Amino acid sequence: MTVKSTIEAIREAMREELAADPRVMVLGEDVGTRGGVFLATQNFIEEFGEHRIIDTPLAECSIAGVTLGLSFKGLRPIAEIQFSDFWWYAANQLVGEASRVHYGTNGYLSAPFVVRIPYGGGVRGGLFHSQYIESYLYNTPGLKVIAPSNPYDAKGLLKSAIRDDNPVIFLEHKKTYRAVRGEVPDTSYTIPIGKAEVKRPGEDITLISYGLAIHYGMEAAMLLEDEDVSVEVLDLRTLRPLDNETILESVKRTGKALIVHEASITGGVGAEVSAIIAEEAFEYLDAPVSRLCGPDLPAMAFAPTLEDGFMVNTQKISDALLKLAAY
Amino acid sequence: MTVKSTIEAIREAMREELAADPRVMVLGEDVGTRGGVFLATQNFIEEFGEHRIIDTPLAECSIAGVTLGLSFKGLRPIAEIQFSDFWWYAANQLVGEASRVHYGTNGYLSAPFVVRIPYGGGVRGGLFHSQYIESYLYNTPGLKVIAPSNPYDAKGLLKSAIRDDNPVIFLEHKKTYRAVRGEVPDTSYTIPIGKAEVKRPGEDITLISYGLAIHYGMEAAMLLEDEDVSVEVLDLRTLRPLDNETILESVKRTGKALIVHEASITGGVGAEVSAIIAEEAFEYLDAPVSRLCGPDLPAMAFAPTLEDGFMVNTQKISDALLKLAAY
Amino acid sequence: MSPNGEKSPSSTKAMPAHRSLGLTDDQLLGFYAQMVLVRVMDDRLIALNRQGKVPLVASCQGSEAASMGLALAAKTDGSCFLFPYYRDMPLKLVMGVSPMETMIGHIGKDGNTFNGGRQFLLQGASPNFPMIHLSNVVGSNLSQAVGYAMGCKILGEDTVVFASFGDGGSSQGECHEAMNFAGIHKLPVVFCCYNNRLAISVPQEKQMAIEDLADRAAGYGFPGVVVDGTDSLEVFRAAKEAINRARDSSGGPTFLELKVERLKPHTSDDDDTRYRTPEDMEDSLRRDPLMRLNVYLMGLGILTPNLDEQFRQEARAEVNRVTDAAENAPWPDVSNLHGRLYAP
Amino acid sequence: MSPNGEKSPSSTKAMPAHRSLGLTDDQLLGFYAQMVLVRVMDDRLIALNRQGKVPLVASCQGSEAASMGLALAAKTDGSCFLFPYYRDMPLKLVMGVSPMETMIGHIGKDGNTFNGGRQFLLQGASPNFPMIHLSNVVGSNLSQAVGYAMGCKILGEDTVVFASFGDGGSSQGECHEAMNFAGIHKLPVVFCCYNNRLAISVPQEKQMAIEDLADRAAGYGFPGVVVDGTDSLEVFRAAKEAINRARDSSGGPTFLELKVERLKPHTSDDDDTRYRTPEDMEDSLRRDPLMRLNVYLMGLGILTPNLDEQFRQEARAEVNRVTDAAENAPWPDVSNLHGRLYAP
Ligand SMILES: Cc1ncc(C[n+]2csc(CCOP(=O)(O)OP(=O)(O)O)c2C)c(N)n1
Ligand SMILES: Cc1ncc(C[n+]2csc(CCOP(=O)(O)OP(=O)(O)O)c2C)c(N)n1
Ligand SMILES: [Mg+2]
Ligand SMILES: [Mg+2]
Repeated sequence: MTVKSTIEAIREAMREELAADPRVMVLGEDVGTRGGVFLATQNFIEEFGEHRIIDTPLAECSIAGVTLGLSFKGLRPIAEIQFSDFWWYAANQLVGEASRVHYGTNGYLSAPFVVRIPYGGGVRGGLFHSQYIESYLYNTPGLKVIAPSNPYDAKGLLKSAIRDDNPVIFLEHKKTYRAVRGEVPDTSYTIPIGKAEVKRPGEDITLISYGLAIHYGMEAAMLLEDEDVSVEVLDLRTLRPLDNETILESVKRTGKALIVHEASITGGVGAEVSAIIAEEAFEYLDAPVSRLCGPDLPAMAFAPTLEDGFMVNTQKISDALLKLAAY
Repeated sequence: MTVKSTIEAIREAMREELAADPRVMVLGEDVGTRGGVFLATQNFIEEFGEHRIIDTPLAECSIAGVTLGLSFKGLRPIAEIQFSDFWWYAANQLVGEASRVHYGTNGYLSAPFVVRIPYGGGVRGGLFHSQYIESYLYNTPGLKVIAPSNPYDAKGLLKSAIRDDNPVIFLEHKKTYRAVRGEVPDTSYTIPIGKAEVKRPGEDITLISYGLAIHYGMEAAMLLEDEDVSVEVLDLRTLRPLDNETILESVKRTGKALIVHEASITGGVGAEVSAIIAEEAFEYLDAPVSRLCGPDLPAMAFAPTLEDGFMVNTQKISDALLKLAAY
Repeated sequence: MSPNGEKSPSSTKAMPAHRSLGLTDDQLLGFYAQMVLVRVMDDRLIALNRQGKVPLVASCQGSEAASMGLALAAKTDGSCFLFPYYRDMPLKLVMGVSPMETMIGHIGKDGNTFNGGRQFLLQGASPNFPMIHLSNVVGSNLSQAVGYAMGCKILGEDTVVFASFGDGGSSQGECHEAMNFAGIHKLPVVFCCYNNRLAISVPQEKQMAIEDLADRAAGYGFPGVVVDGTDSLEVFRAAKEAINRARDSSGGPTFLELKVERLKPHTSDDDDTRYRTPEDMEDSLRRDPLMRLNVYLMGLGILTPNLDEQFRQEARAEVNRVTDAAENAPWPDVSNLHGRLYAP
Repeated sequence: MSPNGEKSPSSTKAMPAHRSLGLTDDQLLGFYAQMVLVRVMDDRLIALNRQGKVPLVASCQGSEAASMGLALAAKTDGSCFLFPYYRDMPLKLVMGVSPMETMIGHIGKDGNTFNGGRQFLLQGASPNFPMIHLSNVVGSNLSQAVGYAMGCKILGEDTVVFASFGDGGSSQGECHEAMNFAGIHKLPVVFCCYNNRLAISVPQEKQMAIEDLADRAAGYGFPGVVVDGTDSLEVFRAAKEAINRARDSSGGPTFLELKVERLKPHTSDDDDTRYRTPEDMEDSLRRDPLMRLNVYLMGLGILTPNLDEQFRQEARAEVNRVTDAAENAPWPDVSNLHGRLYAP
């Protein structure tokens, strides 16, 4: 075990898989000599060669389409979309085409690839370098969508994603890259896709979140201890398929749920989680299922005052928890 | 008043606006001499000329981008994406760019355009001519999204959309084009964007839906009369912004809600409606907020047996209503 | 950079064109018989559509020589992989898809190996054929084909990949990106553009400001060739050359612009009288690929009126047979709606 | 079709290049002074970034002549509209955006008219300037510019629209679609491609299999011109010609490939030593546009060392002034996060 940053864990996951499986390869803008703009693929081209680490032209639609074509041929490409803000050009190949490969060929063909997408704000990126895009992906049958919150999960889940025979969208919160560090085994391990994790057991309220916001959620849960409110914190980790079982088990026990995410509230993951709880745990609820999410704005604004205003933080979460506790 | 089909009402709305406002124009694939593949723009090119009715190359990304550029110049373009299944190529310009025009220029610039998109199944179109795409649009701050269920609403709402100073996505259910007919005034009128309609008052359950499914919902509500269950039917009509007020007023009164749509259940409009009800009407609920939606499959399959299996219908709805009534 | 092939209609010379291309008389006759079958099948599908039995037909009439000529080159080569488009029913038949599978696929009956009734027009992919035709979203097969070709190259295989699309498809941004990517990596891919001068109703001059799409290839660093796409042998020749170039050490992609005709409305949902003049239609009909091959073979005495009639009767019998069989085949069970969404 | 302009470096002849282009000595001196200001501003922004005060800088060093030459042509013309990209700070200054607005825009302070602090790099649109720079999503300004040009044409205005982008941007499908659309309708638009042979770290040969992007214009039916983009006067000349062509009855779009250099890392977030050799950097520095214009003006005796020093001092004073003022300016009120999402 060594303490690593999230970006180091991600790099390690890819490196191990590249070394273990000759079908694994990497492509994207600047992933070669530059090692990726976030250095996720640092030194890969030296270690694995130009044929497996491919610098692409600036063209997201074909990055996704070529990735899909490679996967048809039995390779296991890992594509990088440089920032989530640019994924829209790839939407046709990812949502329109890749998600339908297995279904549309009656199970004959599959598309074993991963698209890694750095997303999220708090990095002074403004409207076009901070986007949350999970609301456009977790609703897509045929895709798997992962959004880890920490280095340990990032490594284990990315390795599972690379080995998975389906198209997997791997969302990496940019602010966690260096800011979130933790113990990560130096050896190989995987974490199953589709399993949420109870980060902290509790009895009074279930806090459901993912990505960067988990860390604020954990802090808020600690603060609530002083108020004698026991908060259970669930890290979804996988956004599609959602781990309904773990969600429902927890909420049925606590009777109260707060869903937290930074993405805009309307139609976000929180909407679906709330609807599932409403459908399946109605009789256990002691309070309205609540959401604390990003505002309904197109993306994070640039100026620090505005950015701070947009972001979820510990204070906002503990206020919401207190309100729910008092219900 | 004349009885018209939905496609006639849509054509009439555009024709009136083209005649009334020289800034209004139409562009898209085959919208010219062909009059559109669904004949929505039949004879427009003869009446309004090649400079206002523009046949574009087969290139959805630029159809959207050119539309946006035209709107910057003060024109009021109406673009047609031939089938919803092809909108993905336009995602960057619509979701990525257009939705952020007003916000990203601090209110200086706006993007007054409409994109009409035929969507939905039941027409033997298979995976790539039947898609429901509203889950990828109603969650987008900065866009307005409309999905009418009948000719009267289609005409009035499309005219409002054309006059609106924001980017509006106008979703037209293909199966309603000819199958749904109704009285439509021959003169000009508008219907406000963002207002749901109570299609049928009731006391026991609120059925919330939109588009084609409304008609099945109305039939199911009639069937339920025999069982002495009084169903209120709400047609959302606008999917963004949602008319929370009307939804909540109704559900607070009936205490039970069934949301019906053909789009896949996960992350659909129903998820948000359910979450809003959970948050705002918790104490009024007598039963779990329920959803009857399309299955979590990529799109409508082709063979009639499979297509029938996918689609929402009167029987499925009345079963769900009965179950809710008995709760 | 853009060696636009001259129109050299394959006419009777000392050595007939097909023989100099390595095709025997019998091979070409067999090819002709298959083209007759394709025509009878296409007409039948249109008739079944009118009867409400086939929801959609994208008639191939006018592009058979292009579609089949490419397939013949691919098939005789033996190591080609294809990414066809919706007008490629003939290509599929040449590659070995049976008339029965074609028919049940169009009706939506149970049992086709491409999609099990989930898609129309035999879209999908089959364990039995070297081709993937995932969707009818125009343009999206192109970067997939390029990725596939790159995969073949990485794995050291000598596969050559064909991707078909129309003049309409050339306008997609995807087409540009795919060609650019293929050019950079000198990938073994043949871009086969069926230019019938129409994207549904939109005429070429509203789609582009140029005459020959092949000219664009220069902008990607590989050759673009204009081919008379109604001449089966010219298509075959150009496809063979492209295959060779793809395998060349200095080689890479080729752009083939196949000048074809559209003899029917865009699809069975279309009404082309709204936008085509009778004269325009007549001009197209004069370039009917089936007629051209017929004239060529008759001219050489390889085909006789009797033999021709025999082919037509055999084709009709076969199409009758599969129509009956398909109509009697079961529908997919509704349970087939679910499952096989995620690979296990 | 592709009249690739020869490199004719604007050198001292009988009639100095700028005068034959209709620019007076004073005009060109003013332009030079502005280029000095741009350099000082750019260096300052980089310094402020290092101090953590400016989150992101996309240095314009190496493309000033391109960016400013286009702007000078647009500005002197009087009826041009621009869709710039992130490296176009110099273009904005020439069009009249003040150093103060530039500085507060980069820091994120309150009061810029483009976006009110919602975006960086002065992205947005301002009531005061004929330009829209909505986003930094590479490629997306191109079809918007084409639509805008079409709007101008429909409304009978004689506006000419400029859209800037890099060699990287040329790979986007959007670029193809926009050029194709503009060609079909012969729209008054100038595609200004700053080719610095790098998309962040990806060198030209991994972006395309060709030498000159201008060659692609032939595929869209309009001229493509290669211009030495480090020579302000050559850029000005080519831009004027493109404006004239756009207004020509038989005219339409022009593709200008401006061969420029990148003298700094891609942005302040980049470390170019990871992928550039010192020799490569030195080659680039030899083509510094500021130095080139300096040599030209000195050669003609229009600029003297003293005058040059004066310009530099004035520029430093101005940049000092706006740095101080901007640092003291207020932040946008958090309430500005909300509102102005939908037009009323
Ligand atoms: C992305 C996309 N946009 C629109 C369509 C609708 N559509 C189907 S075929 C077609 C015209 C295609 O023309 P072309 O590429 O020339 O092929 P052809 O039909 O003439 O063989 C259109 C617009 C589509 N299938 N996909
Ligand atoms: C669609 C999109 N993809 C990726 C990026 C990230 N990115 C920003 S600039 C850039 C390189 C652009 O290179 P080029 O177009 O040549 O312009 P230059 O920076 O060299 O002036 C990249 C990859 C982006 N902004 N937009
Ligand atoms: Mg065509
Ligand atoms: Mg560049």
